[in-house]
Formats: sequence, C-alpha cells, structure tokens
Amino acid sequence: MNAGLLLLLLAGLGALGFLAGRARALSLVRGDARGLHSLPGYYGQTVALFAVVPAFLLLLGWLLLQPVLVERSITAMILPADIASGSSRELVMADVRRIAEGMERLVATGALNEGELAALVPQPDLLKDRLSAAGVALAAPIQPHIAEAATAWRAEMALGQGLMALSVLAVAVTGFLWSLWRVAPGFRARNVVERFIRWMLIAASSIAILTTIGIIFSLVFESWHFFQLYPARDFFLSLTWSPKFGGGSDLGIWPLLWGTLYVSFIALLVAVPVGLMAAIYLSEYATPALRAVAKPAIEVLAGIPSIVYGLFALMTVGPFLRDWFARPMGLGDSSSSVMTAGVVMGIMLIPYVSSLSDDIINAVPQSLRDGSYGLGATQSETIRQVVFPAALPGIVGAILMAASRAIGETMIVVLGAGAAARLDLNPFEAMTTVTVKIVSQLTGDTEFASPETLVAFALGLTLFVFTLGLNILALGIVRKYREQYE
Amino acid sequence: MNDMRLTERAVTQTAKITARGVQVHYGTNHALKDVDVDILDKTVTAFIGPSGCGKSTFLRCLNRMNDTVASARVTGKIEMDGQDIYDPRVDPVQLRAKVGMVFQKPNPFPKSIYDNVAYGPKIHGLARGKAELDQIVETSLKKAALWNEVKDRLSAPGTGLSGGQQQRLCIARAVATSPEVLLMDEPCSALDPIATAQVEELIDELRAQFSVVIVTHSMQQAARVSQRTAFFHLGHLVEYGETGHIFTNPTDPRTEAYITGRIG
Amino acid sequence: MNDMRLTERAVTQTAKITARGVQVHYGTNHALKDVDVDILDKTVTAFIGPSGCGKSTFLRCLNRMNDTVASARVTGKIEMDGQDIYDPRVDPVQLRAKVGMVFQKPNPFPKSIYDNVAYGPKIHGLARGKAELDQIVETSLKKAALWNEVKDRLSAPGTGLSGGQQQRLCIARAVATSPEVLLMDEPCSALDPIATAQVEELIDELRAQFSVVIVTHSMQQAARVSQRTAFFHLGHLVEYGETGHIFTNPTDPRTEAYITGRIG
Amino acid sequence: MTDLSAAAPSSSPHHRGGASLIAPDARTQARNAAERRFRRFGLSAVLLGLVALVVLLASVLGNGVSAFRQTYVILPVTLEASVLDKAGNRNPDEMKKVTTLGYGKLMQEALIAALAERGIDTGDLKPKEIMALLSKEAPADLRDAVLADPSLIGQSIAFPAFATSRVDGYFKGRVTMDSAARDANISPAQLQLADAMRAAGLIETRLNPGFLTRPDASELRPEAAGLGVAILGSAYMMLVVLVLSLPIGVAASIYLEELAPKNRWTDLIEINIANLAAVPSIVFGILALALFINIAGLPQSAPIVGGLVLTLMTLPTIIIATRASLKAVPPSIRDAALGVGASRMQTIFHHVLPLAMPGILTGTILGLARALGESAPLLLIGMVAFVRDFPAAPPAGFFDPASALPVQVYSWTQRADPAFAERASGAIIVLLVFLLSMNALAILLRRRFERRW
Amino acid sequence: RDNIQIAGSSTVLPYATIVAELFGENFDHPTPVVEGGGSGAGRKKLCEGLGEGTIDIANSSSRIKQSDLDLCAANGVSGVMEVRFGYDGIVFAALRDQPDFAFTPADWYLALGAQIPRDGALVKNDLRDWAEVNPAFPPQEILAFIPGTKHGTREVFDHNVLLAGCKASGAFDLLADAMTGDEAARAKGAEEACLDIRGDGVAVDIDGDYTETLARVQANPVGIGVFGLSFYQSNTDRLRVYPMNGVLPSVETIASGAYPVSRPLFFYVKIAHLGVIPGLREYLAFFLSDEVAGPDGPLADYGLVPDPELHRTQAMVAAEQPMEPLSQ
Ligand SMILES: Nc1ncnc2c1ncn2[C@@H]1O[C@H](COP(=O)(O)OP(=O)(O)OP(=O)(O)O)[C@@H](O)[C@H]1O
Ligand SMILES: Nc1ncnc2c1ncn2[C@@H]1O[C@H](COP(=O)(O)OP(=O)(O)OP(=O)(O)O)[C@@H](O)[C@H]1O
Ligand SMILES: [Mg+2]
Ligand SMILES: [Mg+2]
Repeated sequence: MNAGLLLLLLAGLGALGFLAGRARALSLVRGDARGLHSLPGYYGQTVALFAVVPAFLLLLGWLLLQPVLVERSITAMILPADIASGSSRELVMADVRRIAEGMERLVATGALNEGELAALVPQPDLLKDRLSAAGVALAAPIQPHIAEAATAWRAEMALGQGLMALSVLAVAVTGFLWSLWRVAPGFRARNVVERFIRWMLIAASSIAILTTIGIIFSLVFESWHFFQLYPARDFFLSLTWSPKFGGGSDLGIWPLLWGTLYVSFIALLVAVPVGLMAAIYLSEYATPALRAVAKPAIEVLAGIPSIVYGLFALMTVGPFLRDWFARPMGLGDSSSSVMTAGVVMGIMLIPYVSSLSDDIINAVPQSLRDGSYGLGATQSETIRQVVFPAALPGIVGAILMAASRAIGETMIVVLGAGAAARLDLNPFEAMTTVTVKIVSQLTGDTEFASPETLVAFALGLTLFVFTLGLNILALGIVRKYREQYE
Repeated sequence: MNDMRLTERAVTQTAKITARGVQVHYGTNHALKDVDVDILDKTVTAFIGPSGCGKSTFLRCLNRMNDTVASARVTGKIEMDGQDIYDPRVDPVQLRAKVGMVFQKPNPFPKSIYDNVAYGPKIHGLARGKAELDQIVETSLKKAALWNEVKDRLSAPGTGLSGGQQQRLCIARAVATSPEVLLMDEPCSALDPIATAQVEELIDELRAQFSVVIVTHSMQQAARVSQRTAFFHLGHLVEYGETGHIFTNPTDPRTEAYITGRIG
Repeated sequence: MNDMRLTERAVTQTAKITARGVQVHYGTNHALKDVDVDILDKTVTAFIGPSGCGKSTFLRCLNRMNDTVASARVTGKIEMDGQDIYDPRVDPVQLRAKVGMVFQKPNPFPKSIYDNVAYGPKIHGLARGKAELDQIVETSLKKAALWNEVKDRLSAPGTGLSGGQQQRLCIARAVATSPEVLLMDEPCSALDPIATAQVEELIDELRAQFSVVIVTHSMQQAARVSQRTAFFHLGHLVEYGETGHIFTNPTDPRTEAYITGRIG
Repeated sequence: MTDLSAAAPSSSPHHRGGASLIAPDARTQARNAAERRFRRFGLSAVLLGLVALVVLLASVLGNGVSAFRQTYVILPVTLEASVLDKAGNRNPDEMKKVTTLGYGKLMQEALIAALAERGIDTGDLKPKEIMALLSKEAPADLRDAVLADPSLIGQSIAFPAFATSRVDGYFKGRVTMDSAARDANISPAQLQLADAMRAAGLIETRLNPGFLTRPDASELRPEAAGLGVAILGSAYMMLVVLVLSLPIGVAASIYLEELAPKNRWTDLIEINIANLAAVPSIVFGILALALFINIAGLPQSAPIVGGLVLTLMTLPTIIIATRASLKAVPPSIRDAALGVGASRMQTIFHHVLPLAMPGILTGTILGLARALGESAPLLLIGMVAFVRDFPAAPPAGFFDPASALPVQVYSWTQRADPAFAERASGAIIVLLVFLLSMNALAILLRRRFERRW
Repeated sequence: RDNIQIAGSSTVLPYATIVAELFGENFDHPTPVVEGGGSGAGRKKLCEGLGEGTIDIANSSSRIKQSDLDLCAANGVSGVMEVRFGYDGIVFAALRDQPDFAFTPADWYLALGAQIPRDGALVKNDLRDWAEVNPAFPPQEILAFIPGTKHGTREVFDHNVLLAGCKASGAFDLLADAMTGDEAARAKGAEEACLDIRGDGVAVDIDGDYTETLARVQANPVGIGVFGLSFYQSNTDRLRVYPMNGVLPSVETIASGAYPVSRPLFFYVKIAHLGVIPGLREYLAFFLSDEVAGPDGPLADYGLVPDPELHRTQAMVAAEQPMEPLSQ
C-alpha cells in the first residue's frame, strides 16, 4: 500500500471520526448539548484529530527514516572491492539506488515481472541494457554484487512499505477508538482541540525560523569556501569592488553595502511620504468610490514586473535627471544614478506603504477621531496627532515591508543605478547594490569554484547578518517609542 | 447638598443657540423629530429623557459631530449667535472650537495624560509657552477633579486610567480649550458622589461665562445644576422650560410620568 | 421606590468566591492592596468607593480578565467553590463562562444586535436550534429592558445604538450565557431611572439562583439592590458587611465619610 | 478634595477672536490653510501613484497591445499525397518521416504559384527571399495540422501561416521602408511584395490567440512565440503559493501576535521574519536549490519547487501585514469576547480575525503580486528556461518542467530580435491581467470587511 | 525523465533554443529544456553528479576549467565530451546616425586604459574625446558600454582588444618597466595592469545582456557598445558596426580570422547519459549536422560563425570520445 492511498484512508477515517465523536457526545447527553463541556463539534474534532494526526506523523517519520535505515543496512553489504578507484561508497550507493529504482520502474511499467527480473540479476550487462531502455542513467557497467545489493534494497523497501501501512493503520484505529472511548460529557474536548490548533500555529511560526536556518546553512558552506580562496579581511575591510575575469579581483563589500543603503534610503524617501499621504487621503478624505478604485489601482504598481520599472528608469527618468538636475548642478553626467534607481524604486514601493497603512488607519476606532473633532481639531490635526500615533505600530510594519523590498530589488538597480560599485555621496553617480552583485556573480561565465562566483554567497550571508542587525535596531527603536502608548 | 439652588439664580435671557425644526435620520431610523430649542447664554441646560430618545443625537447636532456619521442626515435650522451653523460657508472646525464636547463614552487618546489635556490648547494656540501649557493642563485637571490622582503620572497613558478617571480626563480635555458652549453627554455617569459634586461645581462656575448643555439621567442632578431643562421622548422634544417649572409643574403628561418614574 | 427592602430578605451564608490577600500591580502602580472578601452565593454584593479606588480592578480579578492586561500582576488567593481560580490547571475560559461580566465601558461586538446576544449561547452550546436561540436572545433582551427598542432592528449593528442601549445590550449579552456569578461594572451608569429600575429588577431576579456583584456609584442603588456591600478606598478594602449595616452603622470613619459625602 | 479652590478663573473667553463662524480669524485661517495643504498633499500623493500607474501602463500597453495581433499569410496550398504521404496509407507514424523541410518546399511552391496566379510581380526576388516572408514556424504548423488530421491530404486549403516578424512589424508600423533598407533581414523589395500580397488578400493582420496558447519559440521565430507554458506554469505556482502561504502566514501571525508570550524567543522570531522579508529573492533561490532539489530530490524546472520557494518568499509579507492589522484591533473587542466565556481561539477566529481581514487581504495581494512577478529565485531552480512542452494536468503537472510569466518577460527582453520587445510588453499585460483576476476576489472581500467601528 | 536538460551560458542559449526547437519539431522526442544561468553555473550543474536529477549538457562560452573537471570527478561524472560548435564574433557598434570610426585595439586602450603612455611616460588617463585618442577620429565624447566582468565576452575584450592595444600603444613596455621582479613576473604584472580600466564613468560595465547595452546606447547616443555579432545582425537597422584593424566583422571575416575579436563556443555533454536519456544522442548528431551548424544552417543565419573544423567535431561526437585532460 503506498503513501497516497494511506493518506486517503486517513482522511476517510478522520471524517468518520468527526461524525462518530459528535454523535457519541450527543447521545451521551441524549441530544442535549448543554450537558456537554464543549460544543458537540469539538468532540468530533478530537476524535478526528486523534485518528489522523499521530498516524500521519508516523507516516511522515517513516517515509523520512525508512530510506536512511535501509541505506545503512545496504551500505554494509558493499565490499571495498565494489568501489572503483576514484569513486566512493556514496557513489556506489547512488548507483544501487538508481538500479533499484530502475528495477522498480521496470516492474511497474510491466516491462518485466518479478521472476524475469530475478533472472536478470546475475546478468549485469543484460540488466543494464534493460535499465537504459527504461531511461535509468548509469555511469558504469553493473557489478554483480551491486545488482544483488539493489535487489536487497528493493526487498527491504517493500518490507518497510508493508510494515508502514500496518503500523500507520494500527495507530490510526487505536487513536480513533481511544478518543471515542474518552468522549464523555465532562471531557474537555474544546481544550484538546485548541491545544492542537495552538501547536499548529506554533509550527507555522517556526517555519520562519527553519527558513532562516536553511538560508544560513545554504550560504555558510560556500561562503566558507570563498573565505578560503579570498581573505576575509579584504572582503570586510577593503573599500574597492573590482572583480576581474581572470582572477586577482578586489572584492570589498563596502561599496556594495553603501549602494544598498543609499538606494534604499532614497527609495524610502520617496515611498514613505507619498505612500503615507496616499493612505491617509484614501482612508480619511476620499469618497468611497474613489477609494474603491484608487486603492486596487495603486496596488497594481506592486504587481508591475520590476523590469518595466527598470526600463522606465533607464530610458525616461535617468536622462531626465541627468539633463535637468545632475548637469546643471554640476554633479556629473551619468544617466544611471542612485537617484534614478531610488526614485523609480520608490514609486514601486508606494503601494507597500499605502495599502497596508490605509487598512491600519481605517481600523483606528472612530471614537478617537470624534474626541479630537470635538475639541475643534481640523481633520489634518486629528490625523497627524491622534490617528497616526494610534496606527503607528501597524504603519511601522508597512514601512518595514517596503524597506525589505527595497533591499532585495535587482532589476531597477541594474538598469537605473548601473553596475559600478562606488563609495560616493553624490546621488547622481552610478552605484550598485549587494543584491545586484549576488545575482550577477552567481550567473556569470566564470568558473563556479572561483572567488568571483563564490563571493555571491558571502555577500548574501553578510547582507543577511547586516539586515538582521538593522532589524534588531529597528525593533528596539519601535519598542522604545511605542511603550508610552500601550 | 444644595439641591434646589436654582431659585437664587438669575437666568440671562439671550439665546446662544436656536434650533428650529431639527430632524435627524440614521439611514431609515428617524431618531430626532422636529425639535425646536433655544439654548440660552450663560445658562446650564439639562437634557433628560429615557435612554435612546435622541439626547446624544441632538447634542451632536449642536457642534456638527453628526457630520462624521456617514448614515446620519440632519435637516432643519440651527443658529448660533444668529448664524446658521449648517451654512456651507461655516467651518465646522471653528464651530467645534467654540462648542466643546464631552462624549458619553470616555474616549481618551492613546497618549499620555498630559498630552490628552494639552492637545486642545496646543492646536488652538492657547498657550504661549511650555510653562503656560503646564498651567492650563494643571488647571483643567484640577477643574475636572482629577489632578490629585494623576499629578504623579502625567506621562502615563490616558487609556490606563479607571473608567471614572477617563471620564474626568475627557472633561479636563474639553475644559482646557475654554469653549463658549460646552456640551456634556452624561459627564458624571461613572463618577462617585464627591467627584460628581466637584464636576457640578465646575459646571456652575463655567456658567458665569459660557453656556453648558448637559445630558443626564439623574433628575436630581438636572435639578441641581440646570436652569433650564428639556425633556426628550422617542425623538420628540416634549417639553422645554425653566428647570423648576419642569420638575414641579410639568405641562405634558409624559414629562410628569417620566419624572415620577412611570415611563421609560 | 423600594429603597430599603434589604431587611425583608434572608441572606444565604455560603461563600461562592473567597478572596484572600489579593494584590494587584499595574507595572509599578499598586492598585489593589491586600483585599479579603467572601462573595456569598445567591446574594447581590455591591462594591462602592471613589473613582479609581480599585473596584473594577478587583472585579476583573474575579474572572481573571486581568490576564489580558500585560502590565497587570495579581497575587493572593481567590477561590470559587473552594477551588483556586489562579491554579494553573484552571481553564480561564471555563471560569469566565461561569463568571459573566458586564464591562464599565459598553463594548458591543461590531456585529448585529442579534449576533451580539446570540454569541455566548452559541459558543456554549446553550441552544438546541435556531428557534431556541431566538428565544434566548429575546428573553435576554427583555431582561435587559432593550427588547422593545430593538425588536425591529435585530440585524442592525450593535455599535449603532445609543450609549444606554449599548450598555443594556452588553447586559443582555452577559445574561444570555446564564453565568453562575455575574460581575456588573456600573451597569446602570448610562441608564434612565426606568431602565435602571428594570435592570435592578433583573438583578434581584438573578439573585434567586446566582451571585451578582455590582459596582455602583449610587449609594441608593447599592442600598436598593445589594445584601452585602464592600467599600474600597485607595486600593484598600475598607469595610465589608451587610448592606444595611454599612449604610446605617459603618465601623470605619472613612466609610462614614464617603457615605455622607465627605471624602472622594 | 477641593481642587476647585486652586483653579484660577479662566482667562478671556473670546481669545479666539471674532464671533462670526464664517469669517475665520487669522489662526483658524492658517490652520485651515494647513488643512487644505495637507489634503492637497494627500490628493497629490494618490494622483502621483495613479499617474505613475498610468504612465507605466501606457508604455506597456502602447508597446504590448500589438502583440495580440499578428500578420498571417493566407496561403492556398494543395497538400499533395505524393509528397506528404508517400506510402499512401495515412499512417501518422510514416507521415512523420516528412520533415518540416519537406513541408517548407511545398509551401514555397504554393506561395510562388499563388503569387503568379494573382499576377503579382515578384521583381527579381529569389524564391528563397519570397519564402522568407513566411515564418520558419509555418512549415511546422502545417505539418502539425496534417499529422493531426491526415484526411487533409489531397485537399487544397487556405492555410493561415505566420508572416515573418519583419513583415508583421511592417504592418504594425515598427518596420519602415527606410529601416528595411538598412536591415539585414528584410529588404524594401520584400516589403513591397508584402504590400502587394496584402492588396491581393494574401496577407492579413488579425487577432492572434496563439500568443496566449502557444509555447515559447526560439530567436528565429518571434512571431510564433506565445505564453501558453508560462501561463500554466505561473498558474500552478500561484496555486501552491496561495494554498500554502495564506494559511501558514495567518497562523504564524496569530500565534505571534495573540498567543505567544512576549519573551526573547518570540522577539527572535519577530526579528527573523522581518529579516526574511529583506532577504534578496535570489537567496531564496539558493535555499530552494539546496533544500528542495538537492536534499528533497524534487525535479528541476518544476512548478512545485517554484511554488514552494515563492511561498517562503511571500510568507514574511503576509505575516508582517497580518500582524500589523491584528495589532490594530481594539482590545475592548477581545475583552468583550473573553468576558462572555469565549476561549482565546474563539475570540481570535470569531472576532479579531474578521476585523483584521482587510489588512490580511492586503498583505496577500501584495505578497502574491510580488510572487507572481518574481523571476530571480526561479533562476536557480531551473525555471528560467526554454520550455516548449506543456506541463500535464495537476497533480502530475506540478512536477513537469514549465516556465513562468515573469521568466518569459525576462527572457524576451533579452532577445535580439526587436519583435520580442513587443511580445515582452504583451506578456506584461497578460501578467497584470492574471494578477488582477487573481486579486479580484481578495479586493472584493476586502471591501466587504472594511468597516469602521 | 524523458526530456533532455541543458543549462549554461546565456550566449549559447539562443543557439541551443533554435536547435532544441527544430529538434522537437522533427523528432519524436520532446523538446529539450534549455536554461540560461551562466557558463559557470551550467558547468557546476553538469558536474553535480549523474542521474535524472542532473542536467545532460552544459553550454559554455569559454572552455571548461580544471576546477570544474575536478568537481565532476569528485561527483563521479567521469566522461565529459567537449563540443566546440562555432564562434561568436564580438563587435563594436553605435547608433545608426553616429559618425564613422575605424578602430584599432590601441585606440581602445588609449580610450579606456587606466594608465596611458604620453611622451614616453605613463600618465593617468584623462582623455575625454575620441579626437584626443586619435586625431583621425571625429570629435566626440568617449563613452563605452563594455561587458561586465562576469561575462565571457569580457575575457575576449580584455585579451584581444585591451591587451593587444596595450602592447601596440607601447604602454605594455612602460608598465613592465615599472614592475619589479624577473622577466616573467614583470610581464605578468604588466599584463594585469593593462587590463585596468579607468574608473571615472567613461567605461560603463554592463552586467546584463546586449539588449541592455542597446538600451543604454539609445539613452546615451554618443556611447559605443560591445555586442555579439548575432545581436548586431538582428538589429542592423538600428546599429552601425565599426571595423577593427580595418576589417568589418562578418561571419566570413571572423571565420577566416581576419577580424580579431571572437571566441569559440562550447557545450559539454555527460557521456554517461548518452543512450540513457532518450534522444540525447540524436540531439547531438542533429545539432552538429551540416544542415544545422553548417554555414547555411539556421545557426549561421542567426549569426553563429560556423566552426571550419565542424567535421572533426562530428566525428568526435560520433565516437563519443571523452575530452582529454586539460593541458594546463
Ligand atoms: N490598564 C491599567 N494600566 C495601568 N493602571 C491602571 C489600569 N487600569 C486601572 N489602572 C489604575 O488602577 C487604579 C484602580 O483602577 P480601577 O479601574 O480599578 O478603578 P475603579 O475603582 O474601577 O474606578 P472607576 O470608578 O473610576 O471606574 C487606578 O488608579 C487606575 O488608574
Ligand atoms: N450611529 C447610529 N446609527 C444608527 N442609529 C443610531 C446611531 N446612533 C444612535 N442611533 C439611534 O438613534 C436613537 C437615538 O440615539 P441617541 O444616542 O441620541 O440616544 P440617547 O438619548 O443619547 O440615549 P442614551 O441615554 O442611551 O445615550 C436610538 O434609537 C439609537 O439607536
Ligand atoms: Mg446618549
Ligand atoms: Mg471602574
């Protein structure tokens, strides 16, 4: 019995459990739900949960563990002689696995029956041909011993599969019966269900932690490689970024970090005031009709692919800023500049600030506004001094979202700000950001194992740590400011 | 206490606010029906009547707070100092600066106690400096009988006060802007007798210069503080006149029934 | 009205809730100091005292509503039917289902009037069907003296009611779940005398089966409806005893001062 | 107790100047001016947003609408059995032996014959140059049509074949006689011929449904490139994203905002989530490559992997938005529910969540907008690819190679032939329509939940 | 898995898609899935191991590196076949209405190099106008859009233009003189110094692709961009191309070697997958057939410079011959 079928069975058992639990609870009090501790539905849910969840977890664990255990027992079968020079035990195991899976496929597609397959095992060459025909890639001819190992692998897997079905069903039925037996008028079914929901919620929030761990792990390994090829000192302390194709590059992170901060800062300088004012206008002043149209319309700005913004920056905003600001002010004549990218990115970020802020401002109770109007405050005074502070925690969230998006953006920076890494205060100079360089270093033509490529991982990791620091700082500031209101 | 002091007072007879044929609809709900009232200057007017009869609604018409309720529709004419306050040229903000309000449900701002009170004076520019502002805050809190309880925690949030304290904070907030007319919607509902007496004293004091309109459910309070009383019932203004007259000699049977506790 | 009916009633003497050494801190603010009280079964207990003295705070201890205030810290022991309600094994939800509450500031859900009242019965499974639920809603609204005013607009939002109506809606909402103890924080503050009388009647009716704790600023009301009265002052429980005794013969000078209107 | 005794009598009652309500005093005038200014700022902010939108949309629409129309050569062609089905048994397997080259020859002859028949002067254009008016995709299309319906063999049909992108551009105004004179890929003589063919009814420009249904095409055939695979791929991915990120995001926010004790651990999670929002999307690609492809063994270029990585990327947005709007729900609502004996879960699910709904939906809209338009993380999991075969129906299709709309935009903007620029803009239009239809429900729901209390 | 999976260089990508499309059209096998992602990433993917989860072919615009081969060996990918299928020409072009230039590598070095010789000494490059670089040139601001350092094209530009120009202009000798150490070390140092590009915004690195270069040239009409021959051929109506050493780039001049700036294009095939992944063998044969990769094939139509030794490659592929170890 395979996992999909088991899942279906479990789902059915769950539905059945719900009905049975509910019915039993009601019958215990002769249909009068008032005699129960919890609503009848909760009794149904407990039975369903106990029937499904432990069994499901067992299934999951089994599916994860079985290959590992089988692998271990089979690995023990492989003799040192089976391992060709330049190869390794793991590689041979990969072969075993591939062969076994190929055998499985041969049987599944009906190309061979078990008997024919067993007959093929002593004839590795024939076996290889059959497997190749089935689309299984094999690097080398099959050693007879490997074929046997593969057969054993299959057998153990099949055994495991059977045991799994049995035990999962046993657990499910036990859970079902036990929880059904537990149903009694005084049984705190709601608490059980809620505790379960609580655990689900905790699990959901720990996905964030897991993602973080995952990101760190996926970056650390290659970053470590990078620091073996390139001195960490230079990476963190050098003020030049000038990678060369053939090696001998300067890979200092500061120009990139500076560019990131500068571009994001300008973008927020555009997006935050405009977004907030738009949010305020939409939630406080606009007619419902305007609001109903304008809000989703502005949200479309967030959905326009950034390449469109990039081209807009490159073809329109860049030359405009160069001809009307940079040149007259003697600030250089680069058409791609921090300013260009920042302004255009700011436009893209408007809905991130405006839409959520609008919702939050809308959620401020009317009684607060009334209190202020009643004192003779104008609407703008009310908004600035009463509504805005009350909505501040949520607005901070909105700005945070915009800032995050600014740091992660690539296309607008590439086309708007250029690719030159530079430490400069002049906003009309071309600069670039960490994110842009991560993408370009990772997708270039140089060899992967060179510092020029691996630096992408170190950049990612550094940016990660850097933004972590910024976030801690931001949280601290917000906390401090918020305390006086809560 | 001094329950029946009204006889000793002279009632000025100039009308501060005149309302004629005021009707209010909330959607299809006809909440206020054809109300005519003159609110006299330098007088305390009490609105009484069973819960839901339209007292708050009428109060909110007087400083156009009903503008903020989308479903509310106000018709009729309300004049203040001879000027139609629903004239489109009238700036409701200026109106509300002159006609202050204490709401039925205390609604302190999520700010510090100090900022709650200082808010009005700040936006109206009533204080020339920090010291003067401090002075206004202190005076207002004292008038609202809250100073002693909060003087050590002026920077604590106003929302962390007890119900009665919040109510007094809202009174202090309204008083701080020195309005010409003060509308008070059940200002003493959450107050103990002593605090109530203090607020009543405040009202009496304010009367020397301003009009005060107070909504109350306590006949005793109405009798104590007001010179004129209006009785509302089911959206109608049933009777309006000298407080002494209303309480001792009502003309409408409904008024009498309400005062003696027979209709609600 | 029947101001002094307490003498005609027998007071049952089993304690429903016993509080010993209850202290509450809000951050650094010591709001309740060492309070010992026995709330008797089938009795109306009144809490009186000046505004900000800790009445609401203590009330909120009795059904653990203070759990929701982050800054609040409750110590001491409160037992209900002999069981410590702050025991970690106690489910506060179940406690609150048994100990209902009417808050000082009316806080209807932003839902229809019907849903406001039906919510409790629904989550506690008190009704077997739609008809029974309708019945509960109607009875509760009638008990809270709101039925006549809202029966035609049960699906209108509860937040669109007048202040006093909202207060009665909250009473109806609390009554609908038939709690064993009902905590009412100034339930009549926004009500006219007739509605007040009806709510007092309701309280009297509830007393036949449950305990009722009521916070009030009206001595008359305390005297009318309660059998036992507790007087709080500056976070202390100053005096607790038979209502008649407290009002006629207080032992503590502060009680006397408060009742006669000298401290606040 | 006598606070009042300390109270100084209040100062002049008329310090706010004139008694008139209509003629405001200087300070009120200033305040009203500030009010008007503020309001104007607000309006200009909204207008700025709308103008930016209009400008961007106008440029996209201006460039892209023409991608939905295409120029066809209506080619009268006789499908000779002697060429196409030598065995004569209409067996598709054997008919497949005739390659597109064979069909190409057939079409070339048919084209020249058609021109001759209508008396169109071809000047000194060589047959190969005449044939160059037709897309290289045309023979393949004809071959597909014949293989799909062998009964066509022997018939004479008017086959609508794609014209080459330059001819198409000529009729859309992108290519002119001048530019053709300099263009290595088309000559003015060829365009004159096209004009003549159009006059003769052999060429027409009409709606091209293939833009939405065909797969991508190579650099040599911009006229045949379509979004079919990309639309399917994006739809599959968005399905995964929606099904996973909304419930997980809301669940996480509920825990963090409503249930979790406020301690270091939850601070850590909070900071983590904010930080994840700032992680560049390509880093999520690195993670997905390591986690889903290398460790979990999911296939490359598959929508399931794309959906998972976009889910991880969208989660922080949804969580931040949801938490912000949960925070904005007034505590009195929670008190009310807890006070009637609702459990925390009931309070949250019955009262708090509905009130926070607008913000949650906004977060979803913004998150999905980003997920739909993102191509960088897809780069590392093999979805930025040239895929011509359609993925199967779900669930198997989740594991088949597919492309995505932003990927198609990205790769079309990189192609050399200018005809692809038009198609990239067309793809952006499709993407926006996709986005709006995906968000329509959320926007409608949000309007229902929006209410002030 | 029944489709061929290909990844790698974005320069090779268009050629690979053209072939994949034709292949899918005319064979029973599904159309191969072709990814970009860069040569480096493609070769890394190729060397990640054997089996269905890994790609079959890596496209590369430069030769595979020893580190890649080491990775391959470590992951059990023992047999890798190197296929050179043509050349990519690299051209210098500007907008159509710009003036004429006839460049030599020395001109480019003088325009972009960080240090240039003047009166027998090295000075920091401060030239702003092409007329200052070469009096024969029209006066026009110098602005060049050159491939970013991650592009394979940059390697060719560095080597065939800058370094050649550096030597031709005499800067190389001056640089070598300024170095210390023995002959070889000085030459190496000078070579590196020759590749230093001035950092004052005159030379702009383009990390994107040729469409970006084109867009930049359109935004800054005085700019001169570096493009691939195939890109130029698709845009002859907008771009004008400049000769190098007097030779205009074209498929013929590059194939003959007269035009100096070009590079070979490769792909690398996992031999273990041949005959395992259905269609892989057929695909290879099809790709390298004369009709496809030959001078009259679709690839040449698109701008690929056909490999003059195509038949040798065909034979090698037919023999499934793994590549020799790299000589260096
Ligand atoms: N959430 C809170 N945070 C901080 N302090 C509080 C909070 N709630 C109440 N307090 C303080 O605790 C004290 C007691 O408050 P409580 O609400 O119990 O008073 P009360 O007796 O109910 O008064 P009232 O009659 O005005 O409602 C007051 O000083 C009040 O300011
Ligand atoms: N915002 C609103 N939307 C709809 N109806 C409303 C609204 N506010 C009040 N009403 C209705 O209008 C009528 C009058 O309400 P109002 O608040 O004026 O009563 P009130 O006299 O102040 O009563 P209370 O003493 O209970 O505060 C009531 O029936 C009430 O339900
Ligand atoms: Mg009212
Ligand atoms: Mg209280």
